[in-house]
Amino acid sequence: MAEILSLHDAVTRYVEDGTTVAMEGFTHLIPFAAGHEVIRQGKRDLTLVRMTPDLIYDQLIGAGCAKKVIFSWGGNPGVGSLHRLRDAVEKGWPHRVEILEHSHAAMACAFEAGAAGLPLAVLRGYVGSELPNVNDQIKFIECPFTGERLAAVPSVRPDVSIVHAQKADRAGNVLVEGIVGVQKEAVLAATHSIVTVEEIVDDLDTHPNACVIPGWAIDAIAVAEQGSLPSYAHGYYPRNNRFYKEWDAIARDRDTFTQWIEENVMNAGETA
Amino acid sequence: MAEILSLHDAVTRYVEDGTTVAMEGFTHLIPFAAGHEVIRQGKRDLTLVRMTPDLIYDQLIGAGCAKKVIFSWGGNPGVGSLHRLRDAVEKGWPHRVEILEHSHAAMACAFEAGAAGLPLAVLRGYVGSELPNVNDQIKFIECPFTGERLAAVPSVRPDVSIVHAQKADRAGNVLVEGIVGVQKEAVLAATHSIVTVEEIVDDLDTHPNACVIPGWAIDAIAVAEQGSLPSYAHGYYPRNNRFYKEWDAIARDRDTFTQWIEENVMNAGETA
Amino acid sequence: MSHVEKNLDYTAGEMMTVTAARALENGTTCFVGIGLPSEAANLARLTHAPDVVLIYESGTLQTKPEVLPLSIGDGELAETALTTVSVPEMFRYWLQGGKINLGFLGTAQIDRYCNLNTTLIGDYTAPKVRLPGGGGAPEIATNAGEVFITLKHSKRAFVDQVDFITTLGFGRDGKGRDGVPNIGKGPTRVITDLCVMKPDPETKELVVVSLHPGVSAEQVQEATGWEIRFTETLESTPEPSARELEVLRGLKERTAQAHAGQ
Amino acid sequence: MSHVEKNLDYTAGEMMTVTAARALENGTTCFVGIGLPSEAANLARLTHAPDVVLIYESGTLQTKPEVLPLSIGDGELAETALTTVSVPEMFRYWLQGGKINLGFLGTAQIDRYCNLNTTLIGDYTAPKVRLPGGGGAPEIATNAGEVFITLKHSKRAFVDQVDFITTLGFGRDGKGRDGVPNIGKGPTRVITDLCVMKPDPETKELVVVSLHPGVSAEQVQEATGWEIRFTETLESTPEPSARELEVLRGLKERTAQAHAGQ
Repeated sequence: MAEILSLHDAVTRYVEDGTTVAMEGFTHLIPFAAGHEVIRQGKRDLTLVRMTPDLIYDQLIGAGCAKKVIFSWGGNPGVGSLHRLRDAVEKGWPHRVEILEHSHAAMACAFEAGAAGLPLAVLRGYVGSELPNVNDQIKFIECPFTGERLAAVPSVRPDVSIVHAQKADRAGNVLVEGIVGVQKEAVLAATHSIVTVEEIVDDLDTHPNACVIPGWAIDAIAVAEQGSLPSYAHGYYPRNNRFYKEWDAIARDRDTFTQWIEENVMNAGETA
Repeated sequence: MAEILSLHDAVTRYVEDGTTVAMEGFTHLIPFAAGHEVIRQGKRDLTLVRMTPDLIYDQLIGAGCAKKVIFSWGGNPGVGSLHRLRDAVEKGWPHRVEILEHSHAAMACAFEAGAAGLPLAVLRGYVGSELPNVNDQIKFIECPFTGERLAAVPSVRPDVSIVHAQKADRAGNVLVEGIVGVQKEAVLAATHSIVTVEEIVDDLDTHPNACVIPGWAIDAIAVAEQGSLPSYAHGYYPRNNRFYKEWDAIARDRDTFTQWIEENVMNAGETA
Repeated sequence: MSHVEKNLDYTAGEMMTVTAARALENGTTCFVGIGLPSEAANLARLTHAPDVVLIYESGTLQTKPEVLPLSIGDGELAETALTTVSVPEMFRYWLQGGKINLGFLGTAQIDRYCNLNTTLIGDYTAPKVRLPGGGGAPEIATNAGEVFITLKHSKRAFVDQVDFITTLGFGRDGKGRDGVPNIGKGPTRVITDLCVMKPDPETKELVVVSLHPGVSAEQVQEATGWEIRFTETLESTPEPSARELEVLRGLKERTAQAHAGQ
Repeated sequence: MSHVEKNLDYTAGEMMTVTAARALENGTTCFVGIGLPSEAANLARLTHAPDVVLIYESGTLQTKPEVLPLSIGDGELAETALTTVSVPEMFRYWLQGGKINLGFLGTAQIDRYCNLNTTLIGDYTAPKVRLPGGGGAPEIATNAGEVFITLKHSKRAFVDQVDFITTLGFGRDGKGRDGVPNIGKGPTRVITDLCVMKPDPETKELVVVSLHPGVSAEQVQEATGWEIRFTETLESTPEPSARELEVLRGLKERTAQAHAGQ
């Protein structure tokens, strides 16, 4: 049953050093406020799972929280590189970060399989790609009915998943609307889950087949207003595309990055 | 691209003798009008796929349309037996019907896999059940990551799927709302698809994550008002539970059944 | 079953439903079979377990029907649900994904080791009676945390060996779950109109743990197709309360009216 | 590239986008990559192909953005879509399920056999430049009916052998799709700011089939990292029309305004 906690307490309770964490949200509803709280609490050696690391993992990696990143597309969407991810992989700053790399299709299926309680996902994938040469977690099986060779990847089963959503009701039932990504899958696949929301309401006021995650499938709900900025929340605020562009210059340099984190995360209080 | 046809023409074009047909709708939105049209057109040797044969397949079987039935629960929900299915299986009337039997979980996964373009579905299923002894299409594979033994079934890929839905717009985009069952999966898994709808509207007037099947993924749309009675259409009319109970007596006897079909299907015109 | 003196007037069927309902703890996520389990689960929700989460395989999550559904997918279930998901999602994410504490099932046949048969009587290729089949049960029984079973007690239903194991209890030898990874506890309670049974912790054979008021051990044995064991600490099942009977009868009356009206 | 005499004034980039857009047939279901493919696909939709179906991997089905998205999941895409599905559904039902006629991709590196590299420059364990990675491309390239690729022509991008095959064109030997069941045709067209290329029907090696107005074969060779072949029936790519340029410029202007405003 979802407990309504402060973001600070939710992160303290569920994110430990060494934890495998998935902070999901496909471009939309990225849980930046929660990511910042993880940075503020100085968590270390995290295995960070996310289809698109985006700025949120660029920040966590640069701040030294990550031991390993599992991902399928690690760029700044429409802008260019994630400089902190690159600096860690290419030059080992602030320390070396291990990577495990998939395609989107495989990772989406791996989240789906995790939610479905399966140990593996099977897909028509990776044909002719050299990713299986560098990722020993990509295997191939033979269909017992047709003999077709199909790719198999382990399902994603994070210790903790963190997602952001529009709203929760007082029983902790959560509505996700718009681009729903793999957020529901991330929550259902994880041992524990934290959902940050724009607001808590009396009634979700929704439609028969809405993407609602029941409160009993969630561990903690925390209110984080504008908690996905510079990403966006459908119905609440738009994506701050300008900031995504500005991030390129901020993150390119270790010092400007460190200063940005200091000013905007470390010294910014729990709402940043 | 969906073509808007009469139900007669849609069935004539896509359902041939010997075709594998899935008429889906999980209790809700069962395409009875289409089933009746198939009976009226005297189709033979059909392989009928459906999780719950329900009255619709009881009628098709009793009317002599079926060669084989693939299903996972063949009763009259809340009432008792499907007498026409039983008479065919137990006594071979009007002729012997072959059956291939799954569990709901396997069949739901098989529809999902069919929609996903895969040859098989993998599930944690059939443990300790004797169904694999009588269905050679249930096999077991070993997970290459964990060694766990998992069930595998072939995906469902019908020649034609027929479903009923609330409404279509003029481009043939279809809204399904309420209990959506495996209807979307049935349409996407099939080579061809027919969707009957209560009405065609200018605008589906729906929400961001509604279950909408695009017109370009459908072959034919046919208007069939009250086309799922005695099943129901959320937002249009309720389930005729009384008729489901009455069916028990009608279907129990070959003569009353034959007479019912004669009066209510054969002589009833295209709208029945 | 002969009626004996009771504090309140109720039927054996009501006794069964109330007992089954009481077994359901508040807050449980329960995957509900249609018929008797659905009746008991909704009675629980309307009495001592307002926060029980009822889930039907039609995709209706956390539903609160005002009247009992006739089918597993009546409109009432979708209209009163928190949300409705596709059937593949229901079986994959919610059941197989390990979100269900309890599966609540009925059956046509049950045997000494709690295996269930809803497939057929006789031989598979030439059945005497063809039953509806497995439906959701085979995977509910293995993927839910545990399973309750409720059905009327009779020699036709309680057989030494089921004709066909549609749904695993503990297998033909009671060891069907041993060493199987990622499997639920299986049946933990069987509630009939005569008594409550539980599997022996060691052998998994069904043992009567409680007799309903006015029911004798002989009656249970007569209605059971094998030599049934009784626990040493055999209890008497508590009677239904006036409140439970009132709520149950109200529910059934609303249901009868609703289904007759269409 | 030096500008030469043309009927209208336009840039090489505009020539590329217009040519890529024209390649898209009305009614096609197109899985759209972000950046240049998205620009071209939306230009097509706003000009000759109003019924082209644009699908982005964020789950937005049949979307009609007024301004170009910066990311693959801008709000604009969901707000103008027919519906939005989950990302697993997008990759499973719509892409892998065979509903996509055409995948429209960009890339960082491309080689003689149309293999794409978006993973890294250098060695995998010690990369010189780490690129974003595969994203949707590996399965778009194999599960879509066919693939168009659009990118700027340069020696850094057009290499004899990619450092890493992220996404299959035709493999290191041109035979990477031979005998593979259930695979799309692969790349059928590469559109750059200099020319249009197609794979040779036999060897699958990229061949220039059309030069953009004012571009010489030498220019193409200079910008290509291997000895590029030209077809015997080399054509001149038709120029953009005034209407196409007007629509494209309007689209880019609206986009710039929208993105600056936040």
